[in-house]
Amino acid sequence: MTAVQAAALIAVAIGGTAVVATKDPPRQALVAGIFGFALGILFFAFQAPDVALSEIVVGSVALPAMIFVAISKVRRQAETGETDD
Amino acid sequence: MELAPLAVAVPLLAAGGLTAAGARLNRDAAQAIALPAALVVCAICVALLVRTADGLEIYWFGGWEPSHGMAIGVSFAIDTFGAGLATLVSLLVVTGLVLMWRYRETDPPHFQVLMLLFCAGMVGFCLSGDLFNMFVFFELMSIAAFALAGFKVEESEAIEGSLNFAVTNTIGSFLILTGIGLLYGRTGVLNLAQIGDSLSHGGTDGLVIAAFTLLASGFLVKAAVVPFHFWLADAYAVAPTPVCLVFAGAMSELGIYAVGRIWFDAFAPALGGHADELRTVLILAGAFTAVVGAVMCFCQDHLRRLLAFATIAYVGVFLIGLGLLSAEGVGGAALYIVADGLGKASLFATVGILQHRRRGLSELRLAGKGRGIPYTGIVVVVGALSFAALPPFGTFCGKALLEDGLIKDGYGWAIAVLLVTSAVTSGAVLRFAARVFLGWGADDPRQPSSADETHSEEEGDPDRTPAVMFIPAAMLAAGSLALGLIPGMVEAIERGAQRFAAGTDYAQAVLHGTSVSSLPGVEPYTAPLHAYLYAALTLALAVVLAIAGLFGHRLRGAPARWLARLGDRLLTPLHAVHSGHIGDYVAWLVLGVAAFGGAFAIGFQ
Amino acid sequence: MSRTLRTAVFAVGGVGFAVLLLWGFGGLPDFGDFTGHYGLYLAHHAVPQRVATEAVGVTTFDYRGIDTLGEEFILFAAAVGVLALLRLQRGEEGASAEPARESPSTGHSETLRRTASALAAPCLVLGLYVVAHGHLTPGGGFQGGVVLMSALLLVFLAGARFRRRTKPLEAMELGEASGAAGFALIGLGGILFADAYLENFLPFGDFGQLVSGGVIPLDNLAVGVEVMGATLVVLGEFLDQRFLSGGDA
Amino acid sequence: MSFLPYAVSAWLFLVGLAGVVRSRNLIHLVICLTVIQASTYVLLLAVGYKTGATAPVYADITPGRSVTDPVVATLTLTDVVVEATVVALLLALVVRAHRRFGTLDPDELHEMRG
Repeated sequence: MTAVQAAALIAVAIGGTAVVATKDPPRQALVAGIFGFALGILFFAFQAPDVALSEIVVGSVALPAMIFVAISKVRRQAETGETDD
Repeated sequence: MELAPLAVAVPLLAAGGLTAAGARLNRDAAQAIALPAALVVCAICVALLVRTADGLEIYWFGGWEPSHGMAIGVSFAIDTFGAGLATLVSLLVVTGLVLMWRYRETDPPHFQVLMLLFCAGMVGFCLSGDLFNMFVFFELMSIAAFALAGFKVEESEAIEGSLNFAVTNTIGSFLILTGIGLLYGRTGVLNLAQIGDSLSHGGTDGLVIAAFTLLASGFLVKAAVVPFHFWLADAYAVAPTPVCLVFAGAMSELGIYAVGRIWFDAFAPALGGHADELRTVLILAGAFTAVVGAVMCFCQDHLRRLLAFATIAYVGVFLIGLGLLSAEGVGGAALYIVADGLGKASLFATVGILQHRRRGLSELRLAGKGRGIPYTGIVVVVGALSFAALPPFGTFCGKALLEDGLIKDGYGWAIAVLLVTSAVTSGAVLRFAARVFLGWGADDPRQPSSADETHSEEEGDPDRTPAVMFIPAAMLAAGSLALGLIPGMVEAIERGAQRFAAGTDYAQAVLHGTSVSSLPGVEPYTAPLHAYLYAALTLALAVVLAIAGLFGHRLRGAPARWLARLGDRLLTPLHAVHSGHIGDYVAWLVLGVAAFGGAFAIGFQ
Repeated sequence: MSRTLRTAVFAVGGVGFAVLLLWGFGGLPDFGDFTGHYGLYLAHHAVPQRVATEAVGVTTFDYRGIDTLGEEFILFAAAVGVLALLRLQRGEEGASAEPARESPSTGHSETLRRTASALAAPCLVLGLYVVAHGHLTPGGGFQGGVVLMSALLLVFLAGARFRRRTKPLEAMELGEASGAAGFALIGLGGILFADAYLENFLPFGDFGQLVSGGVIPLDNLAVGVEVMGATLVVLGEFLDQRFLSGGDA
Repeated sequence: MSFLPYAVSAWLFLVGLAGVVRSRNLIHLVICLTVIQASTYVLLLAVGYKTGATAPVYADITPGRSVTDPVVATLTLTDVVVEATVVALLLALVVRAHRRFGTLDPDELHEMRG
């Protein structure tokens, strides 16, 4: 195992723990983005560039974007007091 | 003709086409495309069933035939069971789409598109012979199912039910994927037959056991075996009727089928020596599931939850059948699955009719309100008798065969579980039929369940039962009856079971293109006398339970009070466990995986 | 169950589950010592058999094409599912909640709009490049599709306005559907012009060229269009079509 | 040392599960699911890695060289797509749940259900 791989693995383990430990969703989305990026680096180190690219576009672009828009939608609902009942 | 790939390509293409046409389609046009597509799938599955009567049909995608005994591409490896289950699935999807004709206007093509994708996922799952490919189709069916379960977005339970469904089942898929990772690390291959071949050269170590535990647990989450079952009642209680029909009739059973498939094709060559231990674990798990499901079923007031718990109970029965790992057990379970699937689907359809006509789902609140719709009541009673496995229902033949298998392998005690499960579920349905359609026991002082204010699902006049609702319900019930009357049915199923359980033969056919060897012939089957005796006993017990459920509250005196208190004490924790809290469900799921893992570890080492 | 009890149940199960996982993982070959024949076979035969330089792409779209077809339809199902689940909200909000929101483009500063429009074009080119070279270099329809989605999102961010009649969301749905169906149709071409579903039926071309690898570039294109459409549909749906409906929200 | 990738994979699975079980917010719960899914990526790719090998891209290497397994890469690619779709669908359900119940806390959600 190379040093890069070991470092990336440890970063991923810490990152995953941090994602779970972050309770506040907007901040968590940000941490999840960083976690996705760390995974991408790890996959480059594992010689899987296809997956690394995918993980970076999904994990650190599409996923946080989706979470942010969902959070903002929930906020808007809460502000305007829109509920179905 | 290349039929096998079309069984998935047709619904996928139809789904794509429907979405592309999009908002330009109204409901009728969307139905006019979706229904023929589903019918084509159904016809293809029937053709495959006929073609696989005496052997296997292997289809390699992309024309990648194996090279020197190594699978390069992905194959469909179709046997009688795979094709038969696919036929059941597509038949129920067709029925669901027919019911959809009366469904309230939603933005049209989406429901049909999801239904077609759901169908493609399930059919592909039944036919596939490659572990990862099975996972892909499993995910396709799951994703479509999550969306379909939440389709009635205007109802509050629908959201929570499908959320619980989605989270637990997603964790189930992660378990499967981890199992695949383990197997790939060991064998380096993904084709089921090849995995079996490769595993047989190694020993039984932690990796094999962990992989089997993870895969089996993942599939049993979908099958809803206790303690993975919590999501099922939540999801089935809220899904629209046409969807529920398919869920209850076929989706849960696919999980049981998958466990059998991976055992016989991939694991039996390596773990076959430990079949006895596996048998014990599966039969115990099945018996536990059956009892919990049956008891919970009897306690429900919400009609859909009642049927949902009946579904869980029967999953337990089927797991007992599969657990026998013999031609009788597996064959009996298979016949039982098909007959019971039709019967249950019919019952869900009748509940849909009640919802349409009387705007309610609570048995107590509906008491006596079904007097004006006697024909629906008759269908419900037929469904109850199918639960009771009375001759000549298909369920009777399946159960008789299963009982033979149990006696032969020394699990005679499990017959009592089968009997009680049938009697309790049948009693629950008889009770609901008598209360709703005859008005018996209408003076029950208990509080009706809260989840009763329901929007009508269907458009149209609530004073009339639309033909597109009643005819499918009646036909499904009739199908469950007819299945037991087809001559040669039991023998054909037994042959199919022998083929399903003959893993090495399968591997040779898949990897080397040899034609399968012919199996020993099956003697003509006649149900033994005791099977009739058990059936009579079941019916009697069911009637007693139904009467007790209807009029039990009128009993006075110390023994009655004592019984009521005992019942409460036993049932309160059971109810409390079914909390509806997603965190609880996941905690139980993890505990269940650990328990299965522990049991297999002790058994297989 | 109370929170404590739940945690306790999970703790017991979790310990057992951890032991199971580690026991299983202990049987895996040491990291770096994997000797799977199947992957090796595919890695060595992809180039001669399919005249493409990227073995992962060939595996994804040719050897195990049916998996990828299923995967595309999973994405498709999710997009349709999100549309279906959020559909009522669309109708309700159109009537009730409109005044509560400001118009989408007025909220953005001029700088943001400039940056977005400056980034959009390179992003678009990059996306197209990644899609087109899926059979030659890492990347392909999926990765490129997400980049293309970002490019279009930037175009909307930049404040592009549409004529009242244009409905970008519908166009996106059409895009995702035709992308997914396109892949399935290419597969059908295998039955019509070759022997099996998803079998290659085009000439392979020259090694390393943009047009090589048989149907794989076409598959990549279909997937790219599908992914772009599906992700935009999902994001647009969450945003109440704020960006996608452009000027006339 | 050679067990590290597998240990990380197991760790991610467990941490994610713990997050799901103890979550007080449905959006948080959904993101925890992505951590579990990351565990499967790490496992699959670690399984297919070979020491000293390069990615199976023949544009810049000579055909004879040792390469990593293309199959695990394909499997993980599918897996990544599945992740994105599951998250999208779950978030849609969460948004609906919030609209219906006005809360994202699973505890309050199930109290409302009674």
